Amino acid sequence: MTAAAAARWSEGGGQMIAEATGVFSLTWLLIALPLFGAAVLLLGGRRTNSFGPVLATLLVGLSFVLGFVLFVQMLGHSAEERAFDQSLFAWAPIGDFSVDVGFQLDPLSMAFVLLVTFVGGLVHVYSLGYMADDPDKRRFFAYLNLFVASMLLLVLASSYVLVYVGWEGVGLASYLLIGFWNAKPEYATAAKKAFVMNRVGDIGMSLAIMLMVTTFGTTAFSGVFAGASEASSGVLLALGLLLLLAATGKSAQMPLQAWLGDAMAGPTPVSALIHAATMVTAGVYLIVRSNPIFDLSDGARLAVVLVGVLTLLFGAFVGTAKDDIKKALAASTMSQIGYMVLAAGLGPAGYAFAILHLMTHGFFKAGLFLGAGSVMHGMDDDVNMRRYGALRKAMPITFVTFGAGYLAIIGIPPFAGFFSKDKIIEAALTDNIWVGLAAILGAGITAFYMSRVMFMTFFGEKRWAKDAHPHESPGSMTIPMVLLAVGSVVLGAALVIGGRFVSWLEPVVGSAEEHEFAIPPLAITAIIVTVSLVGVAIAYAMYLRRPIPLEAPTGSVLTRAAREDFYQDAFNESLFMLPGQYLTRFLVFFDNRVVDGFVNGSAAMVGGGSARLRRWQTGFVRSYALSMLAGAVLVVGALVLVRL
Amino acid sequence: MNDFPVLTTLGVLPFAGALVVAALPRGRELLAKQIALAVTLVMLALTVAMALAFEPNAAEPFQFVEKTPWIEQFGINYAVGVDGIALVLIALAVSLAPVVILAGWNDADDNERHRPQTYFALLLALLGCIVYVFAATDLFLFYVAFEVMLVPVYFLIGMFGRGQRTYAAVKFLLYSLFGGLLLLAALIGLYVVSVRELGTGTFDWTLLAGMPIDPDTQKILFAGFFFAFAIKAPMVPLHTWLPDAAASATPATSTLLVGVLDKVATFAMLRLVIPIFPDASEWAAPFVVTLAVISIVYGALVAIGQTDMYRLIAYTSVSHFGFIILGIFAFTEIGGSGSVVYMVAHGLSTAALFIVAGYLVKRRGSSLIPSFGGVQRVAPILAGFFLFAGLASLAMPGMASFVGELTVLIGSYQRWPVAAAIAVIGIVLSSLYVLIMYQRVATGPATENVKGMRDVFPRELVAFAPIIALTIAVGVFPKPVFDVVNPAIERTYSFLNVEPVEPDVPDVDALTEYGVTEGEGTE
Amino acid sequence: MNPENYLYLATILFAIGSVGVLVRRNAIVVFMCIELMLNASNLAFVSFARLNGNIDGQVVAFFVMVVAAAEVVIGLAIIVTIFRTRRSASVDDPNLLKL
Amino acid sequence: MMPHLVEPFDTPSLEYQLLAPMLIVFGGAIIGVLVEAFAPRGARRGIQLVLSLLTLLAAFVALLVWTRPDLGQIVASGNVAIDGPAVFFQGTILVLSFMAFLLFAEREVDSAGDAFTPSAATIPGSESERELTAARVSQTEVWPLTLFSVGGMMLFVAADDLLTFFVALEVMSLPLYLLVGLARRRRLLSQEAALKYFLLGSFSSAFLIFGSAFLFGYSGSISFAGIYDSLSSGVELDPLLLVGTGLVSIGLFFKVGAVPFHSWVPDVYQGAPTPVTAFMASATKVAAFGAMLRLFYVALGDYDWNWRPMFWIVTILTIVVGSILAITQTDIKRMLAYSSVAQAGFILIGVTAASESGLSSTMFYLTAYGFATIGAFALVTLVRDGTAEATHLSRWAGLGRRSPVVAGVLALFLLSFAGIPLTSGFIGKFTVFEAAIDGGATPLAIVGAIFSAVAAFFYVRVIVLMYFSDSPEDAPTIAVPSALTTLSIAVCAAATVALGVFPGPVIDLAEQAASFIR
Amino acid sequence: MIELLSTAPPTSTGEAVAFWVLAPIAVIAAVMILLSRKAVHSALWMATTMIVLAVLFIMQGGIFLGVVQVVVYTGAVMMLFLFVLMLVGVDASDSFVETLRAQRVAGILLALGLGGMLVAAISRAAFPAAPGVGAANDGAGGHVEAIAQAIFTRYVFTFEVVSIVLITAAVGAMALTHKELLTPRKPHGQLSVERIRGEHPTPYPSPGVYARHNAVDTPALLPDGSASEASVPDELRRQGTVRYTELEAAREQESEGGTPR
Repeated sequence: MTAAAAARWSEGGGQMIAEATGVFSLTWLLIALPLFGAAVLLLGGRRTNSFGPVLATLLVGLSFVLGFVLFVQMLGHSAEERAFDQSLFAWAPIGDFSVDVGFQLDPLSMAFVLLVTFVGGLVHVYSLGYMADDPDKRRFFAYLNLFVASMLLLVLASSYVLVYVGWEGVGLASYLLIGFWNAKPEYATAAKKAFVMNRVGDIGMSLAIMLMVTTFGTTAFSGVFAGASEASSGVLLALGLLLLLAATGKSAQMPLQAWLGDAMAGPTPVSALIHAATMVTAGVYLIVRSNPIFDLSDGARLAVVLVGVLTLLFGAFVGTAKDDIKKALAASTMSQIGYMVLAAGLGPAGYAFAILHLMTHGFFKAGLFLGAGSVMHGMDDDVNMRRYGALRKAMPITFVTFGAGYLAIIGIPPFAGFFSKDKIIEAALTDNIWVGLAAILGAGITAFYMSRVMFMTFFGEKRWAKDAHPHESPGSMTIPMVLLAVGSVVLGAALVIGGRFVSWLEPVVGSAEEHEFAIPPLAITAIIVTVSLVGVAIAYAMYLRRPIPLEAPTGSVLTRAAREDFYQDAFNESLFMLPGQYLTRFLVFFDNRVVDGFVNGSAAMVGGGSARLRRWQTGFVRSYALSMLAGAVLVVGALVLVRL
Repeated sequence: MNDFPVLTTLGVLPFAGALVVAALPRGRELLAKQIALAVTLVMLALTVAMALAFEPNAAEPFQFVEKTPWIEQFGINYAVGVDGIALVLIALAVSLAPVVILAGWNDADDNERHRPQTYFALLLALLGCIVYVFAATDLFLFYVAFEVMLVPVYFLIGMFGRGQRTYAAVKFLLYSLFGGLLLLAALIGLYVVSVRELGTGTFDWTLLAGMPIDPDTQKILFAGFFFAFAIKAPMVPLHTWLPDAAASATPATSTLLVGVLDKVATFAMLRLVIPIFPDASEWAAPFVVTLAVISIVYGALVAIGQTDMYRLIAYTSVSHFGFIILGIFAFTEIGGSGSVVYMVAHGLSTAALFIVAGYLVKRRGSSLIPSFGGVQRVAPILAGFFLFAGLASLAMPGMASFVGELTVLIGSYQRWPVAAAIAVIGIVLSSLYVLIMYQRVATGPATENVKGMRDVFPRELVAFAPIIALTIAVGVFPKPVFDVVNPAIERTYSFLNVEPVEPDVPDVDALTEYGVTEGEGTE
Repeated sequence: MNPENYLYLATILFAIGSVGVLVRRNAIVVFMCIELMLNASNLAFVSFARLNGNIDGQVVAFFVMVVAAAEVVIGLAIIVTIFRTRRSASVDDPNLLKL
Repeated sequence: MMPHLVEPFDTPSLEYQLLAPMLIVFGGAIIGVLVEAFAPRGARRGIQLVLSLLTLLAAFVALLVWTRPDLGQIVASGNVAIDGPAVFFQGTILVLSFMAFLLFAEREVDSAGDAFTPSAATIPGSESERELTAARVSQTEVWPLTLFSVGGMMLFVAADDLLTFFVALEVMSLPLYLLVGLARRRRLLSQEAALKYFLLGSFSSAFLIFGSAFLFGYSGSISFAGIYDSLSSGVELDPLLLVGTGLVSIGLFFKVGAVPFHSWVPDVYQGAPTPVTAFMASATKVAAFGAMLRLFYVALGDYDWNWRPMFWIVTILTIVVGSILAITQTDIKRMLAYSSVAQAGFILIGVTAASESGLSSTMFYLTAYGFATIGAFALVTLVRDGTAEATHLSRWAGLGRRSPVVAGVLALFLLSFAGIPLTSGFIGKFTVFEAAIDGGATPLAIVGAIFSAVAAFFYVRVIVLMYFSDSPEDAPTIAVPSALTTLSIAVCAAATVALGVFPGPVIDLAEQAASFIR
Repeated sequence: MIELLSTAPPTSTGEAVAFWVLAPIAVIAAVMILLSRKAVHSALWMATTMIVLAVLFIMQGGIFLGVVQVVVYTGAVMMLFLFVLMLVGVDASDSFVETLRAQRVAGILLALGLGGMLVAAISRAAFPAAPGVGAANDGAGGHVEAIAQAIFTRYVFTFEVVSIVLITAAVGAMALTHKELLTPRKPHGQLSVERIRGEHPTPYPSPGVYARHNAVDTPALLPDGSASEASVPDELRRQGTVRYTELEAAREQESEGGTPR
């Protein structure tokens, strides 16, 4: 299989990818529109307060429309001719090396363009309502536009350097949006944490780029992939691991998962768009995009699988213990991305399913978050599910849309999540039975904690705070939720039945030869659904049948650990932060006292020497004569000694 | 254009301006400022014209050359000319000059001892020295400018600084003189070698570059040159003058000092050290690269621990200079060109940081980070500028520093993979020092400290806008800079004997052999 | 006897003179010791003149005497001036200029 | 008279044109003495001033007209060599002396008159001193005495045998011993300085003449050429040559103020009347170095491998000790004195190079240094506390604001001492380092470079005080000098800048002149 | 040195005897200069040394020099020394307590070191022969003639210059010691007339009354503690040798003011 994948590229990248012409030459506009919006809103200042948010929304909408037009155009081409390359200008030409600002529009990026612009547009619309009363609304929309632009740049880039640009851009937007309400110090801290952990991941990206240039002399996809098969296995393994490191940072995979929970500090639309639907999936995109490299390195793929499995279980366990609705959803995001990463690690057998799950997840998780936002909107920004309950009456639309998302995520047929997750677990089982079993276990836990969220929020008794008056959200918020809910319901079926999506992506990621597994697919599906239902049942028993205390019970050791994210922060703190702080403090001391102290010390020494020497100048003429006589002995001695 | 002595005009104009400004009587402060600004704007126009007339791919190394005998007994000429690197750095200096003058418009007004006239005269004089340092193609002229430059900076810090200004000024001067005098010794040594090698002694770069020097002499002379530039750059452990100087100087001074003047060192490494001492440069490269990496990590770590904004910025510069030197001593075209772009980027980002910090300090009267908090609440545009400056410093894509940092890292990885891999840690540390400072200063609820703080004035806005524009322009479209710099870098490295770096898998069609060490890049 | 002995004598006198400059406090005695050193030099000149068979040494000695006489005049004048101000001829007393 | 006596007695012929500069100076001085004897008291000062300046001018003109730096000639039966270095140094001495004489004549800065005591014979603080002061009497003997000293210096740099060498040294020194003790203010210090200078000076001359005896013993000749000729004659007498060289050099090291023969420098420079200090620090140093160069380059020319190690030691000691000691000084005159010690070390670097470029670089350095020194000391006379000079450094605080011109010009001189480019000091350092490295004395250049930075510290400290510190409450007054001092300072400042920016002509001259004849 | 002795040219026995008698005298006299408490004694020992040296000059053919040594040095210079000694107090004797630490030990050691090196150098030098100055004298027709010829031909310029030294000495001594009078000295008659016509016809108070000393140069103290100008002779006042207590205080102040601290 590896040879096949490599062959596609090594036969000459240029042949497959056509110069972008016609309507495809407008690819750059996809990015430019929201970027323009961000620039106008940021530079325009208060003058744009009135129309800014709407303009931003419109621009993203335009971007979506353009994306859709391109998509339709692309459908008009045969499967092999759906990749277009647009080179705008040479960015950093140095000798033989050059980085061009160029875009590559192919089925994979097309899928992302549609997801990003569509969900992004919906979130913009939603935010019009959600942020209506915020004085800094304009800035918020500017950041959102900036994010959309960066995300589009990330997925449309035709070289790793440009991917890196988008990669950092979304990181910046994420930082700005998480810290949007940074008047709260912990929100500011959360934003910083997210950025810094992402930067740790970026080490991988940087090093990968450096290694690519050294190895291939370029970072353009075409060049790198074409040369991949000629590179040594060591380089490929290294590249794979480095890209994985980058992906773990951006996609909150282990070991760089800790920022995502805190990132919920941002306004909920942000959580929906960035920390659920799009940005956090960039890592998956990166791995899938780099498939020619991963195809050639079993070791790298194994690492990817391991990260995916660990994270999906980790996120799932954490999700069971969270009372904060957004944090529970965040844990779930982490877990779901774990699935995608797992799938991506399976190689050609899983790439398409990873992206498929990414798409469906984008819809249902965004829907869930927007629903959560709607709930919070109605509950005066309270996020503690223990003070919710029985909201289905108060917020019917929210309930229904949230419910659709819920069913999709736990994989109930025929909701979207069922199709995508089912495929991943199947592929995993085919690859390795234990990986598959872990994935099934994850599905069960997912069902449990998502049911818990559902039950605690919409069912049971009212546990509201005294002055809470839950109400349904305005149309600008509910309409996007409805649209997303529709997607959660139908997208899976629409994409999977007939293998449409898989074949759509095939030119990019290749395809795996069918692999027969001992158990027929239908049985597997049955098992998965059963396990999920068991999870729902347990949740039902625990959270619907029993009253939910307002204060969280102490719980078992495991619960407490999960509630604390398995002490990830304590771990990071004791392993990195504290030693880092000590090191910093020590170095500051070292710098002041030792390095600078040496300098000042030498100066003081000269001064001291001066003071000491000065005492020889006693003022007594006889002492001076003595020193002259000593000098005479010295001078004559020196002359005589030379001749000895 | 070719006959017009544009470089001399550029160099002399600020000195003339300085004399005029200094001669203005008390009470004509505003006129002094206006003249200073006008002079810098004229210089900017000249520089733009020069840049437009510059031929990047010309055969001769220098353009706009002027040469007149000066001290013939020692073969010293008044010789100026620019290559791509010098052009870019002069452009940087000249672009920043009006910005800092505008940004520091009132910095000298409340000084009880000295007149603003003196301040602006010194700034202009400094600018003149900077132009000469970059334009000199005669090593003696270079040295003269290199040393004379100390005088205005010394007075700028000592007369118009704050806090421990005297200590800082003296420390700066002595540190620099110490290096400078050793440089002088080495320069004379070089001259003596030139007498022996060429028959007549000379300080002419075109004759000295590539001159055969026996390896041992080369090493000694290299040491003299490098030591001076390592102090100036500044490299750990010779950096401690910088935080003190930056903490005491006015933002305008710091900007010119750190943003432009210290580039002289890295510029000289490219212009002088490598072409004249190629063998010694290769010999010392591992050592230099090690020091550079130490500077990167050490500077960043110490920056994280600072409580004074100015000191913090100074330490970030230590870290950034590490990158620049790493790029230079990578001996790859990518690293070299990258380092020049990095110099420009660092000039811009440091200027941004110092200027915004100056705005903040001016309002608050303190440069201590803990004495701020929640600035974003009361002065959102100012906070935005601050964040922008911080992002420019941490090499956010789309900004100039990203171009420099990425290319430096790529270029140095080609030759020194381990060093480059360690240097990458710098990108995490840079995000830490920038964001921690931003968090403490700008975020959180508005504290008592910043209540009533005014947002930026129009003048401050106008001063800062060009930096934003340039930072983004170079970040988005650095090609013009590369086009100008590349030939010069190529020429610089052509003096070396290092093997050119070729991609392991260069061309799909011409693949014959490749080999990459197992596990490379996993550090 | 060896004519070099005159040189040894000159050296010894010179050394004694130099010790005198260092250990005596009376300015006049110190000055005398310097004269002794000059005399020792003269002896050396005369002895070398003899050893070299060259009259120049004696001529130099003659000039040295003349110069020394002038020097004595000036030196004593200075000492007298100091004495009038300080009422002391000790070279240790004037030590306001130091460090 | 026995008849046979007359016959071999050839009338010696003197080359009057070449000796004219010296003869004019000596003649002017003798006329000055006669003026002292016969002119009425009131007229003396005016006559002496005009006479002295005219004498120097005439001597300089004679030097320009009758001598050429590129043609050397041994004159006066071999006693004197008028060659390039001699002419160069004589010219330098004349110019520097002229500048110093302008300071001698200054009567505006001190309300009581010039820098000299009205009568050295009166006792400090006595009634008669007060009377004489009130009568504005002045000790006009300083003029002829100084002219004698100038003549001695001119002869010193041209002396071509050991005898003339010694005599010239004494002609130069004896008036100086006297001049040092003639200060108007703080006469106790002045007299003490005179005593110290005199005792130590004669002590050092004793060494010099004893060493000369050994050199004579070695070669059988007292002429430098004779000594040089005998250098190759064999090793039997080499020990004499060695100790002779050593002892003679002690006298010279003393005069230039090299460590460890420097202890008199700070005391004497501080105690002497400041114009005399300026004169000594510049012209005397030029003369002493000129003589040193001639002795070591002419008489001991091919012998440098023997004396150079000793010079290395002394040079390094001088630079190090001078620079370090200056750091903790609190009196500006003492500080400048130690600075002159350190500068002597830098000049010694050039001497140690033992080459033609060493010679020319030393010549240039001395010229540059001489001007800056006179200028610096001239400025010291302007800052006054009531009547006396305010020499304590703390009194100089904040001067930059109160008197920007004085502070600025002093800063220029200090920067020149520190060796900042575009000042003469830089070119001077440049040339001596060049000579040293070219002559294989690279370590000396490196030591010189490092300690230049140390030395810069104390120069900079004065600038710090003047510009960065606040004035004391009872700030000293800054006297407005007459045209004489102003001219002197202006010329020195102009020379410092000109030699820094366009040193070419002077370097050219020095290089042309840089060849001794034997 | 021993083996060199054999090669060195011998001198006459008479000279050897004279040398071995005179040299110790010279050395002892020189040492005694150092060891005499009284400066006058030192001066006498100095004269002794000089006379011995004069003899040694003559023994080596320097007859003219020997005579000059006796006349100029022993005669004139030493007299000058003695004269000044008388002026500053002939009875004054030095204390032999060394106040400077290690001065004596260090001084003697260094002098020994220098002397040792010089002696070693002389002993290592191999003199070919000692022709004596006879030949040179003969060339000029006699000893004094030879010297005269040297001085007035070869060294005539230097000889002329030496005169400058002498003039300097004369002018210098005058400058330091001679005090010009601004007004002519008044005759005694005029003084007494002035006295009687002045405000103070009665005798002036005696010097030293109530003061710390009763010497003639110490003014009497008036009831308010200030010094009475009138109690000391005019001449002393003019010379400035009056011991004013205030004056001394003023002097101290001045000297402190000039001390760098």
